[in-house]
Amino acid sequence: MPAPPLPPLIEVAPSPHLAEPSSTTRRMMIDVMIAMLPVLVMAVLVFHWYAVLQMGLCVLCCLATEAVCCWARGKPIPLGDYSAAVTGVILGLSLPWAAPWYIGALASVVAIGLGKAVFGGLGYNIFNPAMVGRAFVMLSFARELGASAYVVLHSNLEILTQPTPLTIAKEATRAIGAESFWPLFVGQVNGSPGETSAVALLVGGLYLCVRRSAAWGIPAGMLLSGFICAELLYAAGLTAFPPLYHLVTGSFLFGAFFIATDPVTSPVIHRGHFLFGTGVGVLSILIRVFSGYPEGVMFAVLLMNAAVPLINRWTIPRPVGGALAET
Amino acid sequence: MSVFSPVVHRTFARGVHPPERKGLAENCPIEVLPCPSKVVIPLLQHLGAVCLATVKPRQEVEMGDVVGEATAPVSAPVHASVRGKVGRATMATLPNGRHVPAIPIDAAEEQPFAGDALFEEIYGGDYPLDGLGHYLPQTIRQAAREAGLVGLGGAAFPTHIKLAPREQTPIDTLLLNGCECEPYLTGDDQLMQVAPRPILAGGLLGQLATGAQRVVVGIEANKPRAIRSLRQAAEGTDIEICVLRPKYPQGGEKQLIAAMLHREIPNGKLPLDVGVVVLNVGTAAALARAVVRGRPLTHRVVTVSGGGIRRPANVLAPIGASYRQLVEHCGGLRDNAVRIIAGGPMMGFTLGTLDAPVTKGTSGITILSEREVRRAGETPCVRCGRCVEVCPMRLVPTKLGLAARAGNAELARRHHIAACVECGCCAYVCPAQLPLVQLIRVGKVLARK
Amino acid sequence: METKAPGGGYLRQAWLVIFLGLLYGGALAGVQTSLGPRIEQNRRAETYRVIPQIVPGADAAQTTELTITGRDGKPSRVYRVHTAGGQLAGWVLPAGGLGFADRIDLLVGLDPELHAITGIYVLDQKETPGLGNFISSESFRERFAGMSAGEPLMVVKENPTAGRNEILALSGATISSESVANIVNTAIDNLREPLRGL
Amino acid sequence: MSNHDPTALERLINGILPENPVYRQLLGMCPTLAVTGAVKPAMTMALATAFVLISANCMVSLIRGLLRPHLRILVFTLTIATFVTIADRVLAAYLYEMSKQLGPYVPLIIVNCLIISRCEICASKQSLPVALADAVGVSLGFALALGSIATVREVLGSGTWFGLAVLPSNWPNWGIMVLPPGAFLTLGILLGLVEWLADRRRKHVT
Amino acid sequence: MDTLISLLQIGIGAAIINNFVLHYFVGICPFLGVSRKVETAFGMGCAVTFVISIAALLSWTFTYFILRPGAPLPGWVWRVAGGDPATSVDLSVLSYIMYIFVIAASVQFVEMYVRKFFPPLYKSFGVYLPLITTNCAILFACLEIMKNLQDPTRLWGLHEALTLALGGGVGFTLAITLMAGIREELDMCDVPKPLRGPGISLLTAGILAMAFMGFAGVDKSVADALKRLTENGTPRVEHRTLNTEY
Ligand SMILES: Cc1cc2nc3c(=O)[nH]c(=O)nc-3n(C[C@H](O)[C@H](O)[C@H](O)COP(=O)(O)O)c2cc1C
Ligand SMILES: Cc1cc2nc3c(=O)[nH]c(=O)nc-3n(C[C@H](O)[C@H](O)[C@H](O)COP(=O)(O)O)c2cc1C
Ligand SMILES: Cc1cc2nc3c(=O)[nH]c(=O)nc-3n(C[C@H](O)[C@H](O)[C@H](O)COP(=O)(O)O)c2cc1C
Ligand SMILES: Cc1cc2nc3c(=O)[nH]c(=O)nc-3n(C[C@H](O)[C@H](O)[C@H](O)CO)c2cc1C
Ligand code: SF4
Ligand code: SF4
Ligand code: SF4
Ligand code: SF4
Ligand code: FES
Repeated sequence: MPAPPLPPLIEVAPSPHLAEPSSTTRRMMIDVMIAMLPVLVMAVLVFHWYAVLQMGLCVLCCLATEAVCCWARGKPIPLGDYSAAVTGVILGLSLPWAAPWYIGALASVVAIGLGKAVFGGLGYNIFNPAMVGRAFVMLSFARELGASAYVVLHSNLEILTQPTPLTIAKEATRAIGAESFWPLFVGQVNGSPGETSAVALLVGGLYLCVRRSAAWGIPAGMLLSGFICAELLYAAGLTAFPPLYHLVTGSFLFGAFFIATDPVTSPVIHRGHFLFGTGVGVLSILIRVFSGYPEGVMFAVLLMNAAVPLINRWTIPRPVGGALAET
Repeated sequence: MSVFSPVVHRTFARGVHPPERKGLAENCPIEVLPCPSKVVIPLLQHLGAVCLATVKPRQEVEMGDVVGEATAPVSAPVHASVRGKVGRATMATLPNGRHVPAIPIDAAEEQPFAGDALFEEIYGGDYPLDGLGHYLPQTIRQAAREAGLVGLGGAAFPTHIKLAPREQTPIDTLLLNGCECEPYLTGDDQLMQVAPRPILAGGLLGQLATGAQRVVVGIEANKPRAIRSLRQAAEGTDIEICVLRPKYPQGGEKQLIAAMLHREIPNGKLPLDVGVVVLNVGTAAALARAVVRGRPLTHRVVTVSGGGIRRPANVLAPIGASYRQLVEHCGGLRDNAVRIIAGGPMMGFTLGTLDAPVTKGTSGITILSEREVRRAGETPCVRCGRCVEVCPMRLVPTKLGLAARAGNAELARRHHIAACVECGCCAYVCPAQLPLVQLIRVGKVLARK
Repeated sequence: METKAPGGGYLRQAWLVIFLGLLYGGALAGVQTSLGPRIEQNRRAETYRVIPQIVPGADAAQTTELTITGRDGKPSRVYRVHTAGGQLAGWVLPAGGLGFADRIDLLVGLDPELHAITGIYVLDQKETPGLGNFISSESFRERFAGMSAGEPLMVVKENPTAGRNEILALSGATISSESVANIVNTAIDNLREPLRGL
Repeated sequence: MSNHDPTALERLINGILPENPVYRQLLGMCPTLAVTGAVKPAMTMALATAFVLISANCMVSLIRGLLRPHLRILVFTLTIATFVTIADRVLAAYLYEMSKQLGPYVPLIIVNCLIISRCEICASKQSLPVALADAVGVSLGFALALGSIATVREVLGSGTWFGLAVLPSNWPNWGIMVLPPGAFLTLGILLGLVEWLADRRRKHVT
Repeated sequence: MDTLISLLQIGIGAAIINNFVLHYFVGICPFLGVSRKVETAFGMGCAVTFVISIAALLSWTFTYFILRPGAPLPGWVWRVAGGDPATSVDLSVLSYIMYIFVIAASVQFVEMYVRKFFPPLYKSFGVYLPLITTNCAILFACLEIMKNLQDPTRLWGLHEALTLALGGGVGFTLAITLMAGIREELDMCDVPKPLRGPGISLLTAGILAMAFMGFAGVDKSVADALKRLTENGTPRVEHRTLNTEY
């Protein structure tokens, strides 16, 4: 009796045979873009079309670089996972809108090329690609990206004629009063387009955490440690900004929710998330207050990225039932 | 659902909630497979040593006759599951890919039991829950051993070894595992509904054999009928019924013990070492049958379910019946069937054929259709940590996978690869679709060197 | 390969080392005696060459080097410079301190009465190219000439007020600018009293 | 590979490309990174290193018959340190600006593993002409490496080459290239490039 | 107090801002060669820190008393030998040779001492000691100390020399340990073939160097801040005006 043939599609595969349908890399990236929407809306409200221009350029350049790098290595071109697009968005929103075009373009090429492709592409990079790109141009074109780059004296957009809050903090001779908190919170100040509106960042960031596309331990650790650190420095009279101001100015919130949370370049274990966030928070504030640069988030993220392998090592959890005794 | 229910049931930490899809076979009462014309009885159906064949070709055997005897302490005899004539010894391929010697038996026309009578023979009979006290521990173990009893929950570990007393660590609790947390599988659920008394009797006998003070049945809240039936049957006995919040892999003994007793089994140790013995409910029923009625393990309930089968069902099948017979009994495969799985979809092995025999450890056959499996291509790990969040053993699966890929045994050991129970939670949630369990299996071999 | 008895080998080695030591020692002594003065002169010329630029009317040849002890208790080198005619033209103070990136070394020129700064010169700096490194530029150095040496310099970002000792910062390099001003302030502060005494 | 001792010509040629000290052997990385912000200091450094390497190689080759293992390294070090001091003084006397700019990196030639490795591998075993050829070859290779890295860094970072403007004046200088990270990045990328070319040639041959 | 602050400034500067590896490019060989595993890298870092401190102690002593222009010892010998007291004796031409021997001797000494008195310590990093003899980070520390002794306006004391050495060693350990952590990870990355090994390590070091540049100026402002706090307790007294009010 010959056995009837099996249906043609029968396949052999390792268990498990089910997978959580909503859990894909691409979905995580789309979540970031969704979370970015309020930020983008505020950016457009504050900076008008300037906000979008820089970002669009960065996204295009990032996608192009990603395609070229993958093509050169003979890999499939993975633009569909949107990770390069996310890098472009974050990079574009963290550069001053007025930076010349070649800065955005170079930053994008460096971000994807040096920040990502040389390590093997998506998932392998050690450092946050967008921050690698940003640091590269920041150190290259200090003049075009320094404090003065944000100020356009004769702009018809009034906000652009003012110095950024961080410049003011750095140079203030007296503590800054409470009356100016509201514009900082809403975002009616000068700065990089992505970072000005604390409220939009909070909304987007919470969405990311709730969706579990970002590990909540990172922003939690960062906000907590940043607050404590800023409080100590404020109490010692070393900074003009009260702690809460530090948290809502500059790229602190942007960093806490969108940059430090890049899963690839942050630890994998919850305790590690918290440690990592704490490190970024403390370093950001220290660099902000003590170094020659007005903002420290970018450097802090890169520094802590370098420490991630060590953090992952130190935070290996004790398995249920304890470690297997060496035999 | 449990969020709104008034009682917050116990459960273990982490784990996942895969779609249960139990509805397919949940309401199908156990049906009896018509006696197949031929069964192939593997001589190794358990964890341990291969049995030695005790029958010769052309020999006539009765249902229940020994066809292979245990030659080592950790082993269990196998019995003929039908009446018939022994054929020439062959090799059978078990679902896990192992080739083992097997005894084929051509079933006789006339079988001693068929249909309801067979069901009655296997799960019927009277089990006086208050009249078991006279069985001696040795008697119980001896009966379990002779009946070829092994765990029916999947691991197929010889039961008499589990019931052996231990001097250093006295057993205080006997757990009956009625979780059946794997999606699709409903065999234990049905069994608890229709045969609560053998199950409870098995529990009491296990208690006698191990000297445990308590017998507790662990059962997930998504099986209300089974809970009701067990509660009723347990009235008047000391057996406790503990309802658990459904979550995968609750049925894993480490998780079950954590959920019910808040005890952690040290890695590399057994439940015995924390004073617990865990028996699957089916095993308990078979134990009662072996002790009280002296019958060997010849049949078991197999769930045949999934979107790729025409008529999902819970089938009482003789050991050695081929998958093909069960599938055909259930209407055959649908055209969109893509995976034939021995066991449930989370831990089961896929088969490339239907010519495998049902063994003592076969809890189900899951046939998945195109729609049910997601076969998105694998992408690189994005270190999102989701696998870490769900691992019930609190491991770091992504590192285990990486270590295996890179052949880095030291890294694998540093991350306690040996503690992995291969439950598949990590791979289930992984957005990159990494075959983590497969990698971990490779890594375990690597790390042992 | 050598097949000598070990004892002889060691002896020969010892002689070899001693011989080489003498040879190299001699070579170094020769190099030092022949080049030493020239190096010293280079070192001096580095300062002297720029003296006319920062003290108007000075003649580098008419310079004397003094070592005095400043308020910080450490010895400091200063230069007394004269015109070609031999009149006191002013003072030059070497000064140094941290800038944005690394050490900045300067020369500060003062008028004979120590009332005004006559000019500064940046000997060494590693500030960011394109930003901080403009502290070496003529246009930045000019901002110091004529400032009062009696009170500290201030750095402002725009519209320096004449007569208030304010230096206009380099745009985008406020920190480097401030560092230079601070170094100048500290050096003058450190040496004003001892110089008065000379 | 043949197992005879390499001849003078082979040593000379090998040192330049096939066994380039920087790109192929990763020796002398510190000066390679530190002084390549511009071509001028890089070439000065290459010259100083060449002087030390040639002198030391010759010296060691001359006395090679007298050397015993346990004193060998001592003698090498003594020799190298002496020639480095001479080079340092000569630079300070005749190229004072450059000497200041190179700072500690001239004395650091003493511990440059490139030199001691040549003394060890070649000069202590082979005759004077071979040792000389080897030193010249390796020096050329080193100069080539320093020159190439410095060229990339100076052109991108300052828009000049050897101090001469080579890029249009509106070229935005990449400041980072003359800063420390630029050194690591340039060398990393050039190393990759050289490796890639070598790989392609290897494939081509087979 | 001022001394402590200036020591802090030197220490911070040497450890993170002018990091030996990432800023001055010394000790690149061990940085690339001994950074495969975190444990070994950390051991190497400790060994270097140890040796660098001993070498700094010795070379400061030699330089201060013998090798710097105007050093007391040769001057005394010169006068005793009847030389003209007006001509100063400058032995600095011998510095480099001296340092090299000082380093070789320190390594030998440290090795012997540690082996004898701290066997567990020896077990954990003794193997790295011989590797260090030719490490330029140590010579570099000696040269820095020399530079600051030759300039009479700086004339470092022993405490300053030791702080530099310790700071440099700690910075080296930090850099090499971070690098080792990253390289363990890189072994599992899909790095393009030509870049595997030294290429990707250098690129990583480049990014690390970019990150460390964020600390530029921290030593100065921390020292300034501490000075302000300790001097008059009135924070944020600055001699600058701001025309923009917020
Ligand atoms: C992610 C991110 C990182 C940043 N890092 C820096 C930085 O390192 N240095 C800096 O000056 N500005 C940085 N900025 C921009 C600052 O947040 C701020 O907009 C800018 O410093 C304006 O302040 P300023 O005028 O004082 O320079 C960053 C912005 C973003 C979004
Ligand atoms: C991840 C995992 C899931 C399991 N799920 C079940 C289950 O749902 N039901 C069950 O009876 N046994 C399950 N088992 C097997 C149990 O761990 C245990 O072996 C069994 O309950 C012991 O009883 P037995 O010897 O009678 O089979 C599972 C094992 C693992 C590792
Ligand atoms: C890469 C980079 C290098 C810098 N280098 C210097 C520098 O050398 N000197 C300096 O004063 N400021 C430098 N800055 C700018 C400072 O961070 C700070 O923004 C500036 O001093 C503020 O001065 P401003 O208000 O005049 O713009 C640099 C900034 C960047 C991003
Ligand atoms: C929550 C989240 C945050 C991310 N943040 C960044 C980021 O800051 N910079 C970036 O280049 N990519 C970011 N990505 C995209 C992606 O993870 C990143 O490009 C990888 O590092 C590429 O391997 C983010 C992705 C997610 C899900
Ligand atoms: S869930 Fe998958 S992608 Fe995420 S960390 Fe684990 S293995 Fe990597
Ligand atoms: S690592 Fe092992 S125990 Fe943990 S979730 Fe994965 S398969 Fe389960
Ligand atoms: S010996 Fe020193 S200078 Fe030479 S490459 Fe190695 S670490 Fe750098
Ligand atoms: S100097 Fe030392 S550490 Fe550097 S390459 Fe040579 S032997 Fe290795
Ligand atoms: S079916 Fe639930 S654990 Fe096995």
